[in-house]
Amino acid sequence: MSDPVLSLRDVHTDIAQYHILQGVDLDVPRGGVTMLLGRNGVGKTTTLRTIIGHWKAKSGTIAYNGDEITSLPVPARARAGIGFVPEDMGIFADLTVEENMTLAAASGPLDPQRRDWLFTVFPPLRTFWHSEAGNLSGGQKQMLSIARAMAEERSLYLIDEPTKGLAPAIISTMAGALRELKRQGASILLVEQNFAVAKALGDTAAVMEDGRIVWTGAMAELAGDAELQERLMGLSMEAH
Amino acid sequence: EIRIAHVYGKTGPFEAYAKQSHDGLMMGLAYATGGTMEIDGEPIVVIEKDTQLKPDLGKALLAEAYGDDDAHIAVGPVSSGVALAMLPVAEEYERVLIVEPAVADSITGENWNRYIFRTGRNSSQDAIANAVALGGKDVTVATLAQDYAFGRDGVAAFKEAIEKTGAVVAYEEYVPTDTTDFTAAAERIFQNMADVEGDKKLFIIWAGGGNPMGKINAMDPSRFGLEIATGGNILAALTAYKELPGMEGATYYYYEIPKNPVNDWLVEEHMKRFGTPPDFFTAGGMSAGIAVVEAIKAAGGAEDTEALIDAMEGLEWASPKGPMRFRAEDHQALQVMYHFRTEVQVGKDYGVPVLVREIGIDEMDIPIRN
Amino acid sequence: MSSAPEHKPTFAAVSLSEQIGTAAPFLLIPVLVVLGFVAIGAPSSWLTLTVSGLAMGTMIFIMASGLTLVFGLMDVINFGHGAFISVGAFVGISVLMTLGGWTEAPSLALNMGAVLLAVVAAMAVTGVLGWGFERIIVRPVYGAHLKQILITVGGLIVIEQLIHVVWGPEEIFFTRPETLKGAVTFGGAAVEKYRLLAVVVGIALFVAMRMVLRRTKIGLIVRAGVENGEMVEALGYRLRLVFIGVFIAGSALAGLGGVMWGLYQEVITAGMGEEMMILVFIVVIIGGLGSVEGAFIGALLVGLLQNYVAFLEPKLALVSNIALMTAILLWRPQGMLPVVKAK
Amino acid sequence: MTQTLLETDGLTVRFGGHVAVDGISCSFRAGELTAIVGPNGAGKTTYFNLISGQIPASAGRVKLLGEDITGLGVAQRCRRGLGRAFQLTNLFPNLSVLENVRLVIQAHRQKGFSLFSMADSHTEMTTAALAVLERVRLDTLRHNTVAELSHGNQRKLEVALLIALDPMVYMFDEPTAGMSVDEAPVVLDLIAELKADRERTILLVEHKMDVIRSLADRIIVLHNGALVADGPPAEVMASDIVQEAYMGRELEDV
Amino acid sequence: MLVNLLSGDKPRSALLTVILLVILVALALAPFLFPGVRSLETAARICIFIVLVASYDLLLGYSGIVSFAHTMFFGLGAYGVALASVHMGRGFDALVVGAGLGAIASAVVALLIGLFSLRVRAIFFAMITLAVASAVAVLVSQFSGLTGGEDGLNYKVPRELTPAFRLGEIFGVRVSGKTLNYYLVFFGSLALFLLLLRIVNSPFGRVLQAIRENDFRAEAIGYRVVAYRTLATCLSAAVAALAGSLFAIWLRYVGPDTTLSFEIMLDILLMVVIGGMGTMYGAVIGATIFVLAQNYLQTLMGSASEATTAIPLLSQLLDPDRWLLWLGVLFVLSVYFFPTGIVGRLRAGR
Ligand SMILES: Nc1ncnc2c1ncn2[C@@H]1O[C@H](COP(=O)(O)OP(=O)(O)OP(=O)(O)O)[C@@H](O)[C@H]1O
Ligand SMILES: Nc1ncnc2c1ncn2[C@@H]1O[C@H](COP(=O)(O)OP(=O)(O)OP(=O)(O)O)[C@@H](O)[C@H]1O
Ligand SMILES: CC(C)C[C@H](N)C(=O)O
Ligand SMILES: [Mg+2]
Ligand SMILES: [Mg+2]
Repeated sequence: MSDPVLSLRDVHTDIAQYHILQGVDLDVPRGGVTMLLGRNGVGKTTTLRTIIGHWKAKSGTIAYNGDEITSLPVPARARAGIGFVPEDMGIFADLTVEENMTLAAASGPLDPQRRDWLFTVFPPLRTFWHSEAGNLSGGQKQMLSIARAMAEERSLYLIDEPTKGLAPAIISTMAGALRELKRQGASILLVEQNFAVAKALGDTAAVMEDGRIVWTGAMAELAGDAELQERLMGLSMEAH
Repeated sequence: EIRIAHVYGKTGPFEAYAKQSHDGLMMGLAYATGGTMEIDGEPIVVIEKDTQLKPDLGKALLAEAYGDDDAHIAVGPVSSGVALAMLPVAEEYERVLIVEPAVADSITGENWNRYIFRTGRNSSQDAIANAVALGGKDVTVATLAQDYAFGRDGVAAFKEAIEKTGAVVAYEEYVPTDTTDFTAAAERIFQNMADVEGDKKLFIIWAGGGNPMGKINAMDPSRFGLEIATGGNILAALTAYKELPGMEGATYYYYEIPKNPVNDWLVEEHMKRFGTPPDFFTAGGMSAGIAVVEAIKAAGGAEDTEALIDAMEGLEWASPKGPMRFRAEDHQALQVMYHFRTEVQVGKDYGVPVLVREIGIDEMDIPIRN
Repeated sequence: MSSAPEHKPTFAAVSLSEQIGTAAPFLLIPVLVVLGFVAIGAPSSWLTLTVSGLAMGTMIFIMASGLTLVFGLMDVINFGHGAFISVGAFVGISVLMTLGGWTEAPSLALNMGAVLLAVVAAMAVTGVLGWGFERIIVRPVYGAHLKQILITVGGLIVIEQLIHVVWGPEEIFFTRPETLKGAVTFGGAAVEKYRLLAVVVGIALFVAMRMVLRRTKIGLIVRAGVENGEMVEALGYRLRLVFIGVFIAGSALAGLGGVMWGLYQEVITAGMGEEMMILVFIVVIIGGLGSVEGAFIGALLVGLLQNYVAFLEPKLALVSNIALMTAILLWRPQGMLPVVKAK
Repeated sequence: MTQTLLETDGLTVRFGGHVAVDGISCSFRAGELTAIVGPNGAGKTTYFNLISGQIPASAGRVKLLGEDITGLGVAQRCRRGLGRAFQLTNLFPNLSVLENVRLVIQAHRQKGFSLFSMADSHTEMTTAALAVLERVRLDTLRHNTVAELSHGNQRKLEVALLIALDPMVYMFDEPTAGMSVDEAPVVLDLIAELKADRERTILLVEHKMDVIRSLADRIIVLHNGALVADGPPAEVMASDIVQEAYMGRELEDV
Repeated sequence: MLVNLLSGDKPRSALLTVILLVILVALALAPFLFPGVRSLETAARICIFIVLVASYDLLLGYSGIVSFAHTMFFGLGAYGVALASVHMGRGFDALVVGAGLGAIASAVVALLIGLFSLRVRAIFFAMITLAVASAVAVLVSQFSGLTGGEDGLNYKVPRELTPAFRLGEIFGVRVSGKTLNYYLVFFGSLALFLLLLRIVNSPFGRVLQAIRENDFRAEAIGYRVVAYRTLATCLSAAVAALAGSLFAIWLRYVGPDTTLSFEIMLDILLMVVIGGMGTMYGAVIGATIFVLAQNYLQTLMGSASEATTAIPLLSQLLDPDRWLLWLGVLFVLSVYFFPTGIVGRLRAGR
């Protein structure tokens, strides 16, 4: 595979007085799905927020398509082609679904074809196109948040726990959508707790522990090695 | 030394008036002491205090002036509300307070105490003077005033006085103090005055911001043969009078009207010091200044308050408005007022109040209300 | 590529009352006008009161328009708006006074030219002032209403005092340009000429603002930004620029309002804007935050009601606006046509 | 036949024209854990909202211990024994983890209106709160403010508050969403313990099939606001409606 | 014991403790430390405003309710005493009755307003309180027969509380009724303050904080939010009224500008923020600093502009008549440098 689309080198991030990221090294290969895994509170979300720029990295470098973006303002990173699905979904509750999507298409009007494609992936968006996003169900909000990131062609997607609160049927269609993006050449960095999804989607995986990446490799390798999972994530396939 | 405290609202909405009043006071002291600022060798010290137009602060400051600074006489303030709060302090400290230019009747009325004197005119003097100026047989008047105590008292006094002249007050309109749109008021007045016969006037009593004259005039009251009338005001405000040439009323002071040495000196000196003619409240300040000096001279010193009071009751002195007299009953200074008509004059960007006639002290019987 | 299973939530018909409810605010004005006619009787008086009431309404709208952006959309409780109104008036009137030749000439063209120059100057100055205000005063307090109130009141006081320093403490009296003096009389009604100018300006402004907010994403960006700025930036928008821009626009509009109001009053004081603030807030609130239409209707309501009430029962004029606000908030706790939800 | 604790009868709500919950009649018995499943937007959370009173019903009734509580407000219902944990975490962000739980205990013991005693002098409440935190393994974080917690830990606190409330009817809305696979069991074991107490009844909204299999005595299925299936897990899981509308295809064969 | 008096709410900062002690001692011995008329006025004012501000903080800082009607309650208390003294005649009974009725009236009005918070959002609630307050101001000026209108009311308090009542000397300071009056104010304020301190640290106080944080969830765990909010509003209104009564007893004058004006409302707001929202001690510090500034800023500036007469514009800006300018600057700076208030600063900087 060619050079990574995104690479973090020894990234440290503080939140308030806490030292959260303690030297993260991470490569996201171009055109692949990279799973970012780990227990609760190890720093996955913080990593994503540092990449998009919501937290500023205290030290270390973040390179995107070979250019350093460590000190770019957030909008600049977004316009460089990074799409972001935050953990809390970050939907605009007071705006309608339509308005949320209109905003999501930052570089012009929303392309009708793309919109219809998103409708087939997340049907409720069509049904509730004109209703207030704040009134959507938990899962529907999650869908909107993902759809928003997909509203325009992006070359890198940062997605934080997209499947939480989604019904199995939607999960599988969403998985399909992500594969579709990948097919179009996009790269994806995906935080996921649902191991089945991770296994089905991930090409490569990185596992975090206490603000560091403690293991990287092929997803298949991790999926195949129960004892490794046990050690890294206190998880054994048997239980699930 | 003789300590005079000037306790007045230097800052706040009345800042402009306050400045005039203070300049006047200083010039009055200067004039009455022949520029020496000394009375029988005793130097005069003027202590300034800013009430910020807050009654509680005024109270504290006057107490401070009498108590801490040991002032013999205090002068001020600008606002009636502050003045009323201050009155009891004078009584407590048994020192004289000369009220200038606060106008509320109750200062020399129910809230008065024997330590209170007032050189400024009170509202009834204003109202009555206007009544005398406007009144007469088969004159019908409508009034417009702000809907609070000050406005209503003014109209009451005006009505009482003008009815003595044979005129009738056919209609009274009161509007909220902060009114900016006078359409409704005008309409009501027009409706009520439209089919009145004879000589019709609309008398306006207005304090503070807003400018009812201009707005009502713009609605062309002449359609109903209605003439606008009102009292005098500071020079700046006379700009609005320019639109109403020929308007009549009674004013307290306009620098070109009084003809006497004191006023001549005031105008000349003011021009010299500030390059502008003296204004409405400058004259008042000066009257107070002169009164202070005359009183102290007459009492032979400022130490003994009782002596001061005796000397001041009935004291008569020469002010920019000619002779003034503290009447013994309520310590209100009686003074002439001026019946004027506005004229547009070249080189003046305001409507000039030109003297029609001087209204003598005994033409106005100002009720004693204490 | 798969698609999700069927999803058809059940929909019942929306009741008629709900449909009427949405239209109600737009009906208020005509209803009020008719009620006015019934209550007042005398047609000429009714005409005078109605026309000048609506005119007063548009003047209030001009002053409120800026606040619908800053308070309505950006959710900033900006008492500085009052100061901008005053500054606008002082700058504008000063310009007019230096153009004495133009204003005293009985030529509509010259007079309008002078007024136009005054407006431009005022909006320029207040716009710049707004820019500085946003940087220094408002930026640290986005989202914190209380601090907004305090810090902007601080700014208000400072600016007012600076007006004192520059223009002196006296109120400045002046007279309108020649052709704007006096009234036009028709059918026994007399309406100040100047009010007609105000109507024209107000309506033009209303249409322009509506266009901008409809045709661009600015409104959306601001609303979304207030709710979740991080996310708006993550979508690629330079939120700061948008906020600054909108704030400047709001301030400039305050300047415009100041000139118009000053010309109406024919006397200006440093406190004139502050005195209007409560009224202006009321207008924005009853209109519904962020809604230009709402603010416009609200302003007209205030103007009309003031005149009618003052004519019918002056005592009540003391509280008519307060009553109006309370009534409307009891009827619609979010205001008539809310665009933004109140916090 | 154990006693019925909670009962809904033709419970319905409309938003504008949209019927989000469509005449659901259902009763829940003590000692029973009922899983509520259904596609996103089926009306599960809204059904909870109607039961706990967050949203007023357009039609239908809610009965607790046979008593009609439809007219009561949220707080009153809560005091009568309806406990609710939220799908989207909903806590007191700037208070400490301990204070969050302590407040619930204080509410449960109705101490809210004591004006002149010192809160800290009520040590018994603090100890009770600590006990609850230990059960969800958050005692180590008790002095952190909630805003400082990671998402997963906030989910655990959400559960802790419900347990501290000690209600008759527990309503869990996707308690393990976003919880890591080693943390989830902690919560699930807790729920199992609660179940052991035969006095209570538990309503559980969950999308994770394995969780449902391991805990549920009964499953009800909502679809487009209506109750479309009700019965023992195996049976319901097998039904077409669930396979079609809910499960969709299994991930692997996408 | 002491801890109990403070309801276990310790200053939690050495420096803060020292400052508070200094203020306490200074106020307790004011008549003897600063015998001047003016300084005693200032001291009394500080005492009263500490209570007023603290009562407002109960609403704002602890309950997150923003009301602009607080001066109205302050006024109700003041007018209560004034009217009682006018109509019942000079006497302690008048003071007690006036204060009592004032407090009750305030609580009732607060109850009515409180019910609004049911319907409208916080920010509109603030605007409605603003409207109600201004309506009351209008009424006061309308019923001038009763209230004295703009001019306000002068009245007499018992002779024992006036300077005329002489009691000889202590440490060379003349002790008079005024001194007694001051101590009435001082101890009255102290008691009210400690009461508030207790309330905010009671279980009730904790609930208020919970509601401020997340009223939706507070309701969901069984607290009837409206009931708590309303009670908080009533309590704070009643205390504000009592502060007003003390003020009236001290001033022997009430008028709209002294008790009802929006200016004072803003001053209160600023004092809360300077001191630090949601901490009663903030009220103490905020009120002290602000009242001192208000009373001595002008004097200070006077000398400052003397010193700078050379520099034209600056001396113009420092002219005592421009004191408001600097007050405005104070507003701005206090928000800048004390985002969490002085108390917040001190506690953080431990
Ligand atoms: N705003 C904050 N202030 C202080 N600490 C924080 C804040 N946000 C997160 N943290 C801490 O940073 C660490 C990492 O948090 P993060 O949200 O990145 O974890 P995570 O891996 O996303 O966990 P989860 O799987 O639960 O989402 C956690 O220990 C958390 O307590
Ligand atoms: N306050 C509201 N106003 C309008 N529509 C609403 C409101 N609340 C919920 N809805 C609609 O009702 C439907 C049911 O929502 P609900 O949250 O109950 O779904 P759910 O079953 O919990 O879904 P999920 O599994 O995604 O949480 C959704 O389509 C939602 O859009
Ligand atoms: C009136 C506003 C200050 C209230 C606002 N919602 C706040 O809580 O800050
Ligand atoms: Mg996370
Ligand atoms: Mg749900």
